Amino acid sequence: MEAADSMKIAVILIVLLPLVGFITTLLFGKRMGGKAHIVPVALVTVTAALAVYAFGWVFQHQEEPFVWDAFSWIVAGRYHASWGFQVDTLTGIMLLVVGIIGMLTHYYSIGYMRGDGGYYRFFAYLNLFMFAMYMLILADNFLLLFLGWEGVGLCSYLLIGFWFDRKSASQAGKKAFLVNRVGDFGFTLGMFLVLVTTGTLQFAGVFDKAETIGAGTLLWICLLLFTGAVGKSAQFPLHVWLPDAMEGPTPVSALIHAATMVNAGVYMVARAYPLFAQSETAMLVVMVVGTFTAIFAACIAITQNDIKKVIAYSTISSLGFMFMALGAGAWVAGIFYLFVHGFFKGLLFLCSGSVIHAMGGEQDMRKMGGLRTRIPVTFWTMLIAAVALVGIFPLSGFWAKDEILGGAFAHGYYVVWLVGIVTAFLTAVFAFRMMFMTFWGESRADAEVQAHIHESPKVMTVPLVLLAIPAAAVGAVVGWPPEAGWIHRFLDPVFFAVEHEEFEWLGTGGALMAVSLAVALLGVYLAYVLYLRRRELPERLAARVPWAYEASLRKMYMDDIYEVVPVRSTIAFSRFLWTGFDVHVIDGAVNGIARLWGWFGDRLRPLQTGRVHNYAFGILAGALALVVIVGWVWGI
Amino acid sequence: MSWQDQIGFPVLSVITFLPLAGVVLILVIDLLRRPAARLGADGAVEGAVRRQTWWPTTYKVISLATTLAAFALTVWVLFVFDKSTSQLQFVEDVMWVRRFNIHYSLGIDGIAALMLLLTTLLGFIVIIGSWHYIKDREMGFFVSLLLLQTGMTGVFCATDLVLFYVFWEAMLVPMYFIIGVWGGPRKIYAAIKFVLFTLVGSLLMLVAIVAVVWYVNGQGAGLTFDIRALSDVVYPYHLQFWAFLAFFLAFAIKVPMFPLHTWLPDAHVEAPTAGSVILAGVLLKMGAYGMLRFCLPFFPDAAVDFVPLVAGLSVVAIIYGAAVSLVQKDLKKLIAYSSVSHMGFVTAGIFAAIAVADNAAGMEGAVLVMFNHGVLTGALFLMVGYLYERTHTRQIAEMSMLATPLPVFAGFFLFFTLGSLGLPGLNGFVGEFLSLLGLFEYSHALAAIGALGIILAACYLLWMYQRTMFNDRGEAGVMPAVSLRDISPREIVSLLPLVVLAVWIGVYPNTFLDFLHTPVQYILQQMGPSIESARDGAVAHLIEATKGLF
Amino acid sequence: MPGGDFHPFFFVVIAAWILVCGLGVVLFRNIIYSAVSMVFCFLGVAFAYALLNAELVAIVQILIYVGATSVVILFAIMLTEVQQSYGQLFHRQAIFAAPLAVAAAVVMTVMVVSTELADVGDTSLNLSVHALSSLLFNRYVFPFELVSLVLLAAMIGAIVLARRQGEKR
Amino acid sequence: MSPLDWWLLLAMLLFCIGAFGVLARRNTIVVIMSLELMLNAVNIALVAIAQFRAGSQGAGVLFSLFVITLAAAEVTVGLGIVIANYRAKRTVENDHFDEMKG
Repeated sequence: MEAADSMKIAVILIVLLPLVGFITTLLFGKRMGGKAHIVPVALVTVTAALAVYAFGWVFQHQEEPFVWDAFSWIVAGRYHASWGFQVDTLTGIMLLVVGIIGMLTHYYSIGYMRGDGGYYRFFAYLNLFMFAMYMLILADNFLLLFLGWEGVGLCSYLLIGFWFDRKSASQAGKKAFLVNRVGDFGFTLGMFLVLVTTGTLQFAGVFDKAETIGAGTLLWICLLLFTGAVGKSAQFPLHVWLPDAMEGPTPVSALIHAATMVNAGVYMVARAYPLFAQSETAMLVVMVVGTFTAIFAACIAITQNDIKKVIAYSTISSLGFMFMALGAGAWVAGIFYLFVHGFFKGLLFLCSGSVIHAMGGEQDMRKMGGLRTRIPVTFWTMLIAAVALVGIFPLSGFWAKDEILGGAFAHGYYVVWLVGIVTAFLTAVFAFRMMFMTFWGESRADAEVQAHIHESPKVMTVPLVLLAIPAAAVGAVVGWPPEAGWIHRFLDPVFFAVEHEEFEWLGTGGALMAVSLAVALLGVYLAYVLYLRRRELPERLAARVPWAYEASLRKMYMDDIYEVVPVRSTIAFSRFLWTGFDVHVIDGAVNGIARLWGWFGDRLRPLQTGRVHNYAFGILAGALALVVIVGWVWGI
Repeated sequence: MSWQDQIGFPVLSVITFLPLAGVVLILVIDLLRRPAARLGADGAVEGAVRRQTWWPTTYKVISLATTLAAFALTVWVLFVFDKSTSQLQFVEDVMWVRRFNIHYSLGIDGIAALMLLLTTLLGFIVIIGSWHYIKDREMGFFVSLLLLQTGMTGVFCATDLVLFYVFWEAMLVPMYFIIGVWGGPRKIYAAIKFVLFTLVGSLLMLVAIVAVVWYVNGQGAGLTFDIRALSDVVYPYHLQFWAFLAFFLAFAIKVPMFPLHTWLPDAHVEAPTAGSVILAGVLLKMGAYGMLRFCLPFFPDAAVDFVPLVAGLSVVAIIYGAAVSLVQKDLKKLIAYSSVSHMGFVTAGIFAAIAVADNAAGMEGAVLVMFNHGVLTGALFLMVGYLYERTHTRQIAEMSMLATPLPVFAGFFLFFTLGSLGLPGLNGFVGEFLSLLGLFEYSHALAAIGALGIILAACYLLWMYQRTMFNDRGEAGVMPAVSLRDISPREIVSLLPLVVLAVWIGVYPNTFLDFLHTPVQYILQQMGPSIESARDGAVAHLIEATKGLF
Repeated sequence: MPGGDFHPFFFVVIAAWILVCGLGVVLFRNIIYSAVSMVFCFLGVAFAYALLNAELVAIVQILIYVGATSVVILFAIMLTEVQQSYGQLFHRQAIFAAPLAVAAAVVMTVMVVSTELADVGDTSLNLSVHALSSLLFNRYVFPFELVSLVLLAAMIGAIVLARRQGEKR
Repeated sequence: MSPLDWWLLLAMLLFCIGAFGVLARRNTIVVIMSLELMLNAVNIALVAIAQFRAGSQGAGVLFSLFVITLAAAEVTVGLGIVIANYRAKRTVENDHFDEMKG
């Protein structure tokens, strides 16, 4: 167990170092001014190294995960939860994603956030986020996972609302937290049900008893847990917070809202694989929600003009893809997609941040264009990311997306496959719409901005390049050959019962692959036609079906529905409870009783004439009456 | 276990009466300093007395010293405390009124120990917090605070019914003055409302006390007011029903449970900061403490029958308090209603624990919520008070973007807000999780509704935070008040212990839960036979039982 | 005979005297007449005490009531300068007060008559002044001191009350 | 009818006369005088019972002494009030004093 001892130290440090960074930066960062990033960035770098080390450890010990009950957390009644850590292959993959992207984002932020008033605050929050995210993936029980889960939610809140002097930012932060809370409501109840049913929250303990849980209970558990995932991973109908979350600084969008936190829902469902795998209904729900979200978000993304909003909806769509995979039973494909998605989507966001940086804060793509030559590094890295997202051979996205679609097809969900193909097509269209509008054509920015356009500093571009490498290559490295790649073997201990179909190059598998590739290329071509060749076409198209265009532009009216149904009605109801019920009924009753006595006293007031002889009369008459009554009662 | 074996001096009495000793010291010095002033000055005594600038500092230091000493002793007591037994500890017992066998007897179990810690902790914190808050008749304010602390400490330590009742009532007086003299514009209304509500309850309780003691005496056991002895008696159902109702009403008003809560917002809004902190931090806990101490072990059968009603009302309180908080315009009122919501978790946890066998988690969680609520809401009230000292308003609509001039303040405020909305890792979560878990064991549906309260808690707290600290009006409508000064070291000192506790309980609550295991088991043991007989269709049974009484 | 001999003749005379003078107090329009009538009533009561063999009380009655209290009342009458009552002598309440007084008399008569007290009495203790004073200064010394305190308080109170407003410093 | 009963009847009648005076007269000084009559009536009863009944240990007699003393105190305070009131209102008729009307 010597190796395990070193793992203990590694795990402890992985969790604690970012926390130390958070506290020190919060306490002393202000005094360090422009150097506030030194401590947090250094600590996160060390942490990333440790995360890679931990991954290496898992790589060597694939069959026996590292489980360590550090110390007990809550002991009450017959229940028990502890600060316990677990590192298995699934965690290992997450560690890689979180560690590497987290570190690169930190470096990138040094350039991106330079000169901001809250420079130290930003790095403090980022470190707190790293702490919570590591906690989430290292936890060995649901409760500790929930701690990380809420912790990343908190950091998301803080970082979205980082520029709290803007109303939209503070509003968006709050919205993110509250929508997530709705999901957490389900998660909490799910945990209760798990706890009451199995008596423990530890993953191993719960999964050991998974087969003894009744079907109905199991379905409830899965659905409730999935509610949490829906909130955190921005699935329909709880996706509304993610587009608004783009109010936060762009590194935040890249790290939290693309590469790591939003994947937590996927991770959790995958983690609870032994539960979900036993409930077909739950799996179906997961798949349907994921599939619907994928195409739903893609339909919205296609008309958005804010560069970050496009990527945000693309992220929702991608997350839908992952859930589609999990629900269809293609577990490994889902995690595979999560893995590569983290890299290319994070890269995409960072690049968009670089674009925004170059444009002096402008986010509207209608005012961009022709940036290809002005900011070449950004352009090339972003192009890699976009191609990877669209899924064109041989970049990362291709392998993962294809496995998902192939999985859905192989499990007999042909409709899902079809929807997936359409979504892939739409993805290609909106991704390259974004690329063409931003980088090609002539610049539509005004002269002042034009003069100001410049490539970002090294501290930003180097992370872009570093991230572009895995975004391009990692898919082929771990996913080759299809359905039998390294990642499949690696995740086998986690998804122990999943069967892998044989992949036939000259059979169904190859055909599906060809179709998806063709569709992607078609989408790119369509984008080329619409947004580069014949620019007037989109407008005419929009005019032809105004309702569809309008619906897409207004995000399918989801925000409007939420504004009316839950928000306004809750506030109106609460107001009724307060001014109507609390003040009038309850306090009315209290004051009414008081007033009744007051009225009664008022009627008695004339008896108090203020004249002493009247009182004397009362005394004597009363005394006499008492004597008579007493005499009468005692029978004298 | 007696104090002789454990610590060597009657520590509970010392803790209880240390603040009183401080009061005596202050009054004596106050008497002595007047002639001194007369000698020093030529004629104008009043002016000379007022010119004694050392005096305010002196009585504040005395107050702080006595309360700090009480706190230190409490910590010592907690170290010596034997967590493995449910016996009362540090017991003191002196005959008080021989004729009626009333004793002056003090003693604590684990639950009382935690409440004692909370009381003494908030006791010295409010003294630091009110250092510059009161402008008028300041000495009286500190004297009242000290008297109040003696009363509260006594309530948690007393093990004789009469002594308990005396402390329970004695505590009302200083609180009445704190609200009525140093309160806001409607202070008289609020103070009277507070006292009347509480009196209604405590008179019912007095009647029940007499009934219980009378019954035990009639059984030939002789007069006794000893709480443990009385709780071992098995009372006939008829007596249980009515006495439970009387005790329960007294405590439910204090908690306060929906729909008996309307005194709370008024009292909180009008009370000065220290009053609000104590009110929310300690006084509300007495209600729940009383339920644990009396309602359950004395009247187990009636208590079990009332579970559906109480659990239902608790859940209503959780949702109702949260919903009403959502639309409050006054910061203090918002936090006051949130107290109603949070205390709903307490009553729900307590009564869910006795509805199902082996459900100690709910009760332990409830006690932990009591403690946490004291820490967090106390801190929130303290901070609203600090804010008021700067902005001179508590109207949410009159604030915005305060995080710009007050960054450190905003940080602390956020910390406690997050604790209050139940962020895992801070203390609020642990308690609410456990008590909701207890409720879940009793009824899935009720727990689900109760969990909605957690969503609402996030809504009202974050909305409140956004409206006060952040920008919620668009770019034009905001004028950050640049001239405000950020939180001062004194204020940070008053908040730090609460921060430490919040993190401590959030990360390692076992330190505190360990105190609760045996006392909760003891209560549940006494409830044991009744829990066994707790049946389905409890509502129907309650109706049956009620019919049978008439 | 317990309590000394009961002389019906003396009793009737004294009783009539007391009652007539008492009525005089209540009924005279002129307040001076009332006061004088009261003094005579007190004197009659003193004789009644003498008849009951309670010499000490009789003496005290004459000293305090006839001597002191009457003088105080006369002073008060002088100070208020209203010797004559003008207008209504009685309140309207009198029409209820008279029946009430009569009813009280009837009830008490029933009580006195129906209670058999005399049978129990056996001896005349005939307490001497010496015996009474030793009782007063031993067993009843606490009430005695209390009464002295009350008197003191009453004296101060009367002075404070009667002082003119302008006499303050 | 024993001798004690006669004494008690005398006391009772005097008491009722005094009571009527207290209740019916408007002049406050007369009211105070009537009060004295009532006290005297009580004293007569006390002394009579003390003299006719054993075992009272002279308590009745002493009690009447206390009553007399207290009556003196009462008269002084009462008249003090009357005079103070007279200064304020120039009257001693008690239906003019109704400041405490509810």
